[in-house]
Amino acid sequence: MIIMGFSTLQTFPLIEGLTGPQTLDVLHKRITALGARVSGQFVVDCETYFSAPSLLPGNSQRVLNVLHNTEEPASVFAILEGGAKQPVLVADTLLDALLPKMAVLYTSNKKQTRIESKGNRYEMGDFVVKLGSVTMSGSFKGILVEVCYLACVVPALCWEMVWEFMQSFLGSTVPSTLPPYIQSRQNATFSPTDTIQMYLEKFNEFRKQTVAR
Amino acid sequence: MCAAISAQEKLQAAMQHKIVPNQEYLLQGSVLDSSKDVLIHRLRGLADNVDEQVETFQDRERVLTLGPVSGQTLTLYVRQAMDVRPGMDQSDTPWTMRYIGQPELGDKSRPTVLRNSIDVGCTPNVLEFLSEMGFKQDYEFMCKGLMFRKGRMKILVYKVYKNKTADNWEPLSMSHVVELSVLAPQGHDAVAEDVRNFAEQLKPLVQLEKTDYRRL
Amino acid sequence: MAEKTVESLSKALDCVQQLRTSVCDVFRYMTEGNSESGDDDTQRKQYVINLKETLNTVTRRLHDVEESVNKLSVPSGAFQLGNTGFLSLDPTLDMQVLYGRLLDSYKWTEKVRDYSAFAVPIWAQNGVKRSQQTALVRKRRMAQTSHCQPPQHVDAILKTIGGTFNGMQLSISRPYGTNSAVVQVDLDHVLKAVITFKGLLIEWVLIRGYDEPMLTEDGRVDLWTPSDYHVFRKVSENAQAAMVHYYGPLYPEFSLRSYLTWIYSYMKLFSEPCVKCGSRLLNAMPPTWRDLKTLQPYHEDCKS
Amino acid sequence: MSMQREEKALDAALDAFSQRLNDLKQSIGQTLQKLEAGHEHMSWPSLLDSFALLSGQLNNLLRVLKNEKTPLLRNRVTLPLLLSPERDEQLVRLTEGRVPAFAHDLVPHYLRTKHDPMVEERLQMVESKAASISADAAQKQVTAMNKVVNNLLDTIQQSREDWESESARAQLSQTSSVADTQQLIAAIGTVPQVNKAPSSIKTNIKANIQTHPYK
Repeated sequence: MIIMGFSTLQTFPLIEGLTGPQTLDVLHKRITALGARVSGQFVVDCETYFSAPSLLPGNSQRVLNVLHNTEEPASVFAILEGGAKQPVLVADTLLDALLPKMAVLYTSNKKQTRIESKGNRYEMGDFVVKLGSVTMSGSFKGILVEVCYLACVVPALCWEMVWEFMQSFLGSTVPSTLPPYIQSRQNATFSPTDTIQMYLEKFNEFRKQTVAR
Repeated sequence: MCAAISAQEKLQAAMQHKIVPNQEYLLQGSVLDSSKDVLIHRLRGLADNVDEQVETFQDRERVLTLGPVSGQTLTLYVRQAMDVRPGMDQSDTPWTMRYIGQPELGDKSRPTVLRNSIDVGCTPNVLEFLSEMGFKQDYEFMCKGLMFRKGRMKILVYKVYKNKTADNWEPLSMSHVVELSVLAPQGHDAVAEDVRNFAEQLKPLVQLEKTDYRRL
Repeated sequence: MAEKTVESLSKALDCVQQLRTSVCDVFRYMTEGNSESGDDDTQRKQYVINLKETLNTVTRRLHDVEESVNKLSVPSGAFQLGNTGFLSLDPTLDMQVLYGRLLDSYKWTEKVRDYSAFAVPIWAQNGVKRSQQTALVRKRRMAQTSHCQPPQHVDAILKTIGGTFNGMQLSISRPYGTNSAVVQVDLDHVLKAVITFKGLLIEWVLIRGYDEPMLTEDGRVDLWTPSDYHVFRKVSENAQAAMVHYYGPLYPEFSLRSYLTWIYSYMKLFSEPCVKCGSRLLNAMPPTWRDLKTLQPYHEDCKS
Repeated sequence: MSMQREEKALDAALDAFSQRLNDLKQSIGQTLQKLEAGHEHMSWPSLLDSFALLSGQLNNLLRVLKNEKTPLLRNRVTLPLLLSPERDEQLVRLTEGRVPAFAHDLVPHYLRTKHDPMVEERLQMVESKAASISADAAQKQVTAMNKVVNNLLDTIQQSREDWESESARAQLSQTSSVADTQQLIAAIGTVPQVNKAPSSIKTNIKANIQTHPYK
């Protein structure tokens, strides 16, 4: 598997009195002023499938999340929630062709559960920044900022530096500790599945938000 | 500025334009172990990989089923390559899960069986993942044999092994399976004719036919 | 021989000069004519006698010239540079120029040779005395072996030195013969380095990221492909500069130990702040320079 | 009137004829090109195809020639009216650059109705030789020839029968077994699932009824 640096992900609250696109624009100006340049677009999307009620013993339910990341164009990530473990399967893109075959066993309501983060991708030195606007079933939900440091694969080794970088354009919104997901594995080698798991975590948070702007 | 297109949308577009090779044209048969070498010899002459060493393979295949719900089940064939190629770690060997659709026999005029086939390469934790999803293993077997190519056609000659205990594999029957198949996008029926013609050349050594599964 | 020729040549030239003056005298005498007025016979006679006298001088001088020319040895044929002379006979037009140029360059090199021959004794007299020269003469002779050491010896030294750094692994291979060891250095999860040795002398060094491949596709150690990451390309540059700094053929073990200690100081590349500006990042880069004496981290722009 | 009709028929016949000839010419051109340009990658079957095409077109041509409606061309005379050594651009164009001028040295070749004198001479020789044999002797030779050919045919047929019975016997020695095939294919499990195929509408309703954890 290709290792691609260390990524961290955080939400960015809307700036008082500004809309989502306006807030993104402010961020865009800040980061380009620092010297970053736009290097294209990115999308991370997530489709969710639910196991049929009688499929598993004891009427327990599994939630199958299927995620794509433009950073890993040849892979599809499947994360299963609801069980004791939360396994991640990385497969090639034909997995998307397989999913309709289990339509009765794992069902999805595409219009209501599809969520994605989409926006500009910036590069500056060995840093990659992705400013994503999160939409669920077409409506704007918030802003997700992914910051990736390509040259280091162990979070514990470079977190302080990445934090310094994030502060330079995200200001005080940057939490001073590592994201909870990374904290438990900060000395392990980071991989793209870790990035995708953090996205799923954030997506789930957005889904739980009762008030959608 | 071009918008980033998600991978899923790309695949959907590809499916709509019928360029994803997910249709398998298939003929099956068997050859007695005693005549296997004759067949191999003939295939070496007919197939494309004349100059190179014939490719060998050894796969362990597990058959997993999910369901039934409302009478519907899903069967997946999880394949693990057991032959470690030089320079490769066992953990690097590819795993695939395969979906095989309802085979269509068609009438006499159709030269081969046609079935939907989706091969998905994936990480080695696929068994654990599927079992978390609710899949149950039905049975498993081992295939060991040779692979030939002829244009887009794939010819497999392999022995099937079954196990009673964990690592005690025993050969099944005194024959090798012979499989002739082409994976093609939807609507490429012309390749079926190629498959039939090739099968004709192997007669009378092997009778490659459309298997009628209902009669098995 | 040559001196003699030059002597007789200059003599001959002198004679020619004298001949010319005497001829000039004759003409001058004739243009002046008989200035005395009147047609005194004795005067006229005197004039003719004087003219005869000058003409005689001319004849004498001419005789001298002929004599000295005869003394000169006949030059031995045309001036030629061995077989290259045939170049001038080449019928193709653009080749003919070549011979002329060849002669020019021949002359040039000859001159250079002469000048250097002159220069050598002059410089030998007033040698610039470089400070170490006299002191090091003996030691240098001893040290000449540091680039050529038995592989077992090199391995042993690398192993003992390498063992003293916690978290840094060295692995030695010799894909290019026994005298040049290629050492792969793994510095924790921070970086990897390839160091090429000749004996115990470091010849080349390249730094790459922890997740970057160290082998080429055919399985050899990749000595040349630079890192994809900006930060490691910079560190590579600095490591090459430090390689020159720590170069010490007299005490190879000492210089090797110093160099590895310097590389080891990159252990906290991503976490230590720059001692000058106090921050970790400058232009999206961590402090990529380590002071050669104190080993303290500096940003590229803060180090001066 | 009949003259006119005849004229018309002739025109039609010539048209048909030249069209066939053109086809043939083109195919020959293509075959030559194939041989010159692509002989490295050319397969034997494709060469055979080209030859089959040529022979088909040749047959077409002969059919037109022998057609009842075609007036007898041999009754016609072609006669060069004007010979000129000058280059004739129109002629060059018509002949695709093959004939630059309708000149004395070329015309006899192009309008020749007889064989080459050398060929004619040889034909003459063979014919005279044939004529020198008496009818009886010829008959004898024919019978002898027939006898030999028949013998040969018998021998070939005999050996063919032998060979076929042999290969039939080879077929008897089994190389594959239907029972094994069935057992093996059943074992590798491409047996389709029992599928009662519930209508998709029904399942969709089910999906909607289901309580959604995120709503």
